[in-house]
Amino acid sequence: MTGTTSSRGTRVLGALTLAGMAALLLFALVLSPQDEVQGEAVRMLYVHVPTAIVAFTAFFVTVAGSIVYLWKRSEWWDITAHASAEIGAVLLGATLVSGMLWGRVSWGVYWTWDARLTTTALLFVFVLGYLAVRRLPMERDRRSRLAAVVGLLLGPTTIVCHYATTWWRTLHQGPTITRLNPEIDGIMLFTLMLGMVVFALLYAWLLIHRFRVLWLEHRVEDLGLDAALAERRSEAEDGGTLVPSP
Amino acid sequence: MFRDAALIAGKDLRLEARARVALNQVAPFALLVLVLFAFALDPDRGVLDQATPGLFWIAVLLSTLLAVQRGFSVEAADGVRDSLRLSALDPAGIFLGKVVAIGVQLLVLEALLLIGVVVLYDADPGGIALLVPTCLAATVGLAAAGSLYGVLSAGLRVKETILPLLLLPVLAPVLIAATQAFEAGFDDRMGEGWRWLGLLVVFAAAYIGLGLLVFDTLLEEA
Amino acid sequence: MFRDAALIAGKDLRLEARARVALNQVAPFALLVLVLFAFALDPDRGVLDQATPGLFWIAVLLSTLLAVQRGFSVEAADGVRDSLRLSALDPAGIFLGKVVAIGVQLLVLEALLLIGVVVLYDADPGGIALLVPTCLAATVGLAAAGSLYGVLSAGLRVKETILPLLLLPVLAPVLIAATQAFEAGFDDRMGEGWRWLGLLVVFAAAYIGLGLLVFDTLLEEA
Amino acid sequence: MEPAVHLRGAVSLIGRFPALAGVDLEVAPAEVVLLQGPNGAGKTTILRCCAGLMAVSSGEARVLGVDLVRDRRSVRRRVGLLGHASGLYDELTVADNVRFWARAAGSDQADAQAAMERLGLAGRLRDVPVGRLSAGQRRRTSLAVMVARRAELWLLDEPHAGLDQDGRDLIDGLIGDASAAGVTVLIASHERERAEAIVHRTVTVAGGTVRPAAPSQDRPPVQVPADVP
Amino acid sequence: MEPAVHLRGAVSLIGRFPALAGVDLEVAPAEVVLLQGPNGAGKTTILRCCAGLMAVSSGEARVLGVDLVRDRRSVRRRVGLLGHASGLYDELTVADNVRFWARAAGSDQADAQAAMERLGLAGRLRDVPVGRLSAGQRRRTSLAVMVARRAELWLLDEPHAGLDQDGRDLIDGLIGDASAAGVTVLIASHERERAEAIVHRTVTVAGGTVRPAAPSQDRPPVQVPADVP
Ligand code: HEM
Ligand SMILES: Nc1ncnc2c1ncn2[C@@H]1O[C@H](COP(=O)(O)OP(=O)(O)OP(=O)(O)O)[C@@H](O)[C@H]1O
Ligand SMILES: Nc1ncnc2c1ncn2[C@@H]1O[C@H](COP(=O)(O)OP(=O)(O)OP(=O)(O)O)[C@@H](O)[C@H]1O
Ligand SMILES: [Mg+2]
Ligand SMILES: [Mg+2]
Repeated sequence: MTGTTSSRGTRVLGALTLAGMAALLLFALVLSPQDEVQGEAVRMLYVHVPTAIVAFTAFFVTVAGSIVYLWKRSEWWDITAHASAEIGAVLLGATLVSGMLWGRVSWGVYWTWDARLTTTALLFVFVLGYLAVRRLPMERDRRSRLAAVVGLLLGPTTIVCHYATTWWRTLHQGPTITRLNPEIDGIMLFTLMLGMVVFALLYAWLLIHRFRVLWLEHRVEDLGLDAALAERRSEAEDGGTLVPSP
Repeated sequence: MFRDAALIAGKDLRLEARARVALNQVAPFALLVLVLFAFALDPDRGVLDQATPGLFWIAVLLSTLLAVQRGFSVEAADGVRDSLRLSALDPAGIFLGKVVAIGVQLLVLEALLLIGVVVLYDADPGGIALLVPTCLAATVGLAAAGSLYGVLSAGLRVKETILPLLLLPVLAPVLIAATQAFEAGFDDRMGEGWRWLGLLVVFAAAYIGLGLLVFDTLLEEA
Repeated sequence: MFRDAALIAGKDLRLEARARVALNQVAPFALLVLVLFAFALDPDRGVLDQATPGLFWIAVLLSTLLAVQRGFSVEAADGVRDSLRLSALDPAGIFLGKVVAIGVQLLVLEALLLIGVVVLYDADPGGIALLVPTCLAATVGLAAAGSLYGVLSAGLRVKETILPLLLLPVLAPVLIAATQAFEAGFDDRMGEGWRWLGLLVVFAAAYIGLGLLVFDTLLEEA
Repeated sequence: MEPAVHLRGAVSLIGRFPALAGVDLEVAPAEVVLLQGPNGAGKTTILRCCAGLMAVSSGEARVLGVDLVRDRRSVRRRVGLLGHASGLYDELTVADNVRFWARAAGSDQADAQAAMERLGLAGRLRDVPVGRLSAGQRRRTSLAVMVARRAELWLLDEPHAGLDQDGRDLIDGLIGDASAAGVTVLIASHERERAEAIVHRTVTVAGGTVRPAAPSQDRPPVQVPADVP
Repeated sequence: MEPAVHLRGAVSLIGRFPALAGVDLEVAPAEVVLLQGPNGAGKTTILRCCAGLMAVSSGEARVLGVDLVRDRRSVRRRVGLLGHASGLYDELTVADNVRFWARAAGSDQADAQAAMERLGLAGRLRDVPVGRLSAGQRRRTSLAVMVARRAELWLLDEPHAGLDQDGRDLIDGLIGDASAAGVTVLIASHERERAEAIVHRTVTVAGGTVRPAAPSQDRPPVQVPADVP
């Protein structure tokens, strides 16, 4: 073991992510124009939307991991689901914060009771609930299986959040980018796409590291097993009594 | 499966007949929530009229929480979960039985609350044709999701706190859809109401389906 | 008495440090309540602005319920009540210890919620001078009344349902007074606010006094 | 003939603690075997593994012909477990409990009635809620539930504890009858004299393993009755 | 000298059921007495009444000089009860539990430590949460709590149940030491041989009353040691 969770691949990925971040900053803050309606505030878009979409993706990875885990009992997918939900929670937190800052500028308030915002907040709390289950003090396998069932439900919650603007009449922007004929300026669109790519890279980079940390934690637990078995068996040798002989 | 469901539901309803928890405790609690929140939201500002459906469903939601806690604290006692695992009962049957038992209690409660709302808030229950199926569909959804999380948390030492945390966000769509359907019903905008009802039916079906699939795992692990 | 209170509070806070229930479960739950209720009350009608303080205190109230349930489910387990009765602990000390442990958890929670409210509801916390003592007084009242009813219900088989039923009406005055004090604080009508604060202090003192007197009986009989 | 219980190198974890650290145990059908050993040795864990309630994470484990490592559910309805916990609904009466659990196990009302009569619960206690019973009466109710199940393997965790003199004789009788009818019985107990009088063989458990030779075994092992199925 | 326990015509109700229907019992200081009798006879109820946990609704009842009919609280901190339930916090470790309850009883840390060592809980088990213990280990923890209390009257409900051979010897030793130090001990047990070997006298309880003559008392009653306070 190298003593770290990085490898050549992740170092490349990390470098790419950092370079991408720099490029994103450049495009978002300098190269892309102001918006006619929104003014400078529109620059929030380049964080807000990519983090949201990457967070949603992360939750679907968790859903997929949960399904595969329940089906095949694969530890690999269990850890993937766990790590992905953690990073998704952080990213969704970034969405919330950037959205609130943006809202403060363009709506005059940090928050309003709009369906999109509410469902986003619910989704966030739900992920916190999922992570709370992940932290319950109980046997690892049992906890994983419980968490997998809860993780399944991230799917519908995310879908509701995504379609909130379509199902309810909302103040929040409806789907603008995902439409085939985007109505936004070319360089803005490019910057947005760059943001998506950069946050996707960031997600992948963090996911791999988090995965490795969790994997190693499991291995450390398992490593202890042989020693624990030997120690347990030795209880039988010293007479099997609880009282140490004087 | 249905025989097992009947056995479980019968046992739960017998327990209720003996202990009268839903009747003597959950129902007054629901009324209490209604009154209390009406107070907190300051009646003289005319907020209440608009908020009636929301308050009704919040009261139902919190009562669901209590009904689920009660229904599964019974199954959490002193080795009962092991007994259930050792029995020949089909987990899907146990799930359906719990859903039925909780659902029946909730329906009675909703009937009481509806009377309460009409009297207390002077609400006008127009479109009965919409209200009744809304209640039915929402109840099935609540009971199904409640049973799912009920069994998940029943075996845990922190069940009092983790259940509300997990259950409420999942029930939120029901709260929203049912509230909207009720508003439509009270205002006689039936068309919109039916759309929300559709959502409730989908939700209920989804949770029943999910429950039949995963209850086994939950009973096993929790 | 104070030594006993410290012993009990220390034990409870050690339990919390180990299990992190208040932090991982009750706090997210409080946020959840905030979000859920706001939505149920239909935002676009301008209700929220008026209802912010009420919603804050409803969230605190429901979290108190959870904190009390958790705090006393620990004392309800497998003969612990008998152990407490047999101990040389002063019942008044046990009461104070529970109040302190629950109160500390609630205070942390309120700080979090206050941030939540300021951000989510765009509330403007004017008179901090009023808000902080309101929170303190209300918390003591909630924790005292909660501990009183917590021990009452802890020994009962129906504790999940009877506690909310008993506790909510008793806490209603706190809810109302704290809400009014907050409204006054937000609106900068300080004079009125101090009056409500006075009520809260009286309530807290009354429940602490009552608790010191009757906790003994409750521990005995429940 | 296949053994009723076959464990070889069985490991079972509670959290990260190896409650069983490689157990070897072989029990023939209709045999009555006593597990003895110090507190925390793993007796309860062995019984719960055999009942399919706890996972065997490595080693071989076959009970009633079912491989527990692959499938630990199908064996459950075929065993009867008398554990440390009662497994009863406190708010229901004795009769309601026994009937409910008997039906849940696929037995009928007659089995439930017979079991209650056999255990002396058909009288005044019938309609007392289980939560009100004395410790021994509660234990008898759990036993009645177990008897009403008609299991092929009995797993008895300290069966004598809490029972009065009559109850002790009763359960000894039940075990004898069950074994004669072909039921395999595994007992964990600290009441050595009482338990050794009714078993065919004693096995010592310590430190999550089974000791090769049982030290207190000063009687010749009783032969398993030849006429059982 | 005043008896440590004096019951005359004591009646105690659980709900409306007379669990004790007129009990006469006299126990001298430092005496060790066994209560035996069928399940549901009222042994646990007698012990709980003596601990001041249940009300004596009529008759005379004096324990350690306190009249229980008038005041059943002040006796509580002077007795040690080992009941059917453990009375421990499942989420705290063994050491935390023993220390907490010892301090709650007014004893100090040294008492707690000594009790844990005496009961074999000072090793690996120290830091295991009580909820994870085996049945016997849990019982030992309850015993440690009781020992750390330094009570004047021990009320032991089936003290041997669940303990292994060492534990049984240990508790017999504890009882002997306690009695020698002037502690009165009242034991309810179904393990007749084991219990009768350590008591001075056996009393039979049945149907909520104490039978005048104990039928199984075929040994001459042991004399209470004269040198105790
Ligand atoms: C706290 C406040 C906010 C939250 C929680 C929030 C949440 C979200 C979420 C979750 C998405 C992703 C939707 C999806 O892909 O399905 C999103 C997208 C978006 N948000 Fe926000 N938002 C907030 C405030 C704002 C504000 C103030 C604006 C601008 C005025 C805004 C503009 C947008 C835009 C343009 C999109 C992309 C829409 C699309 O094409 O899908 N958001 N927001
Ligand atoms: N989390 C844990 N940490 C340490 N030890 C644990 C943990 N969980 C379980 N154990 C140990 O696992 C063992 C379980 O043993 P088991 O209950 O099978 O014992 P037993 O032989 O039935 O004992 P008894 O005679 O006391 O009933 C105990 O020694 C217990 O201390
Ligand atoms: N509500 C009730 N209705 C009928 N009987 C009751 C009720 N409550 C308690 N009892 C009876 O009171 C008696 C209590 O006896 P207690 O627990 O003292 O018995 P015990 O001698 O300790 O028995 P064991 O040896 O089984 O522990 C039991 O017979 C029980 O059935
Ligand atoms: Mg055991
Ligand atoms: Mg008893």
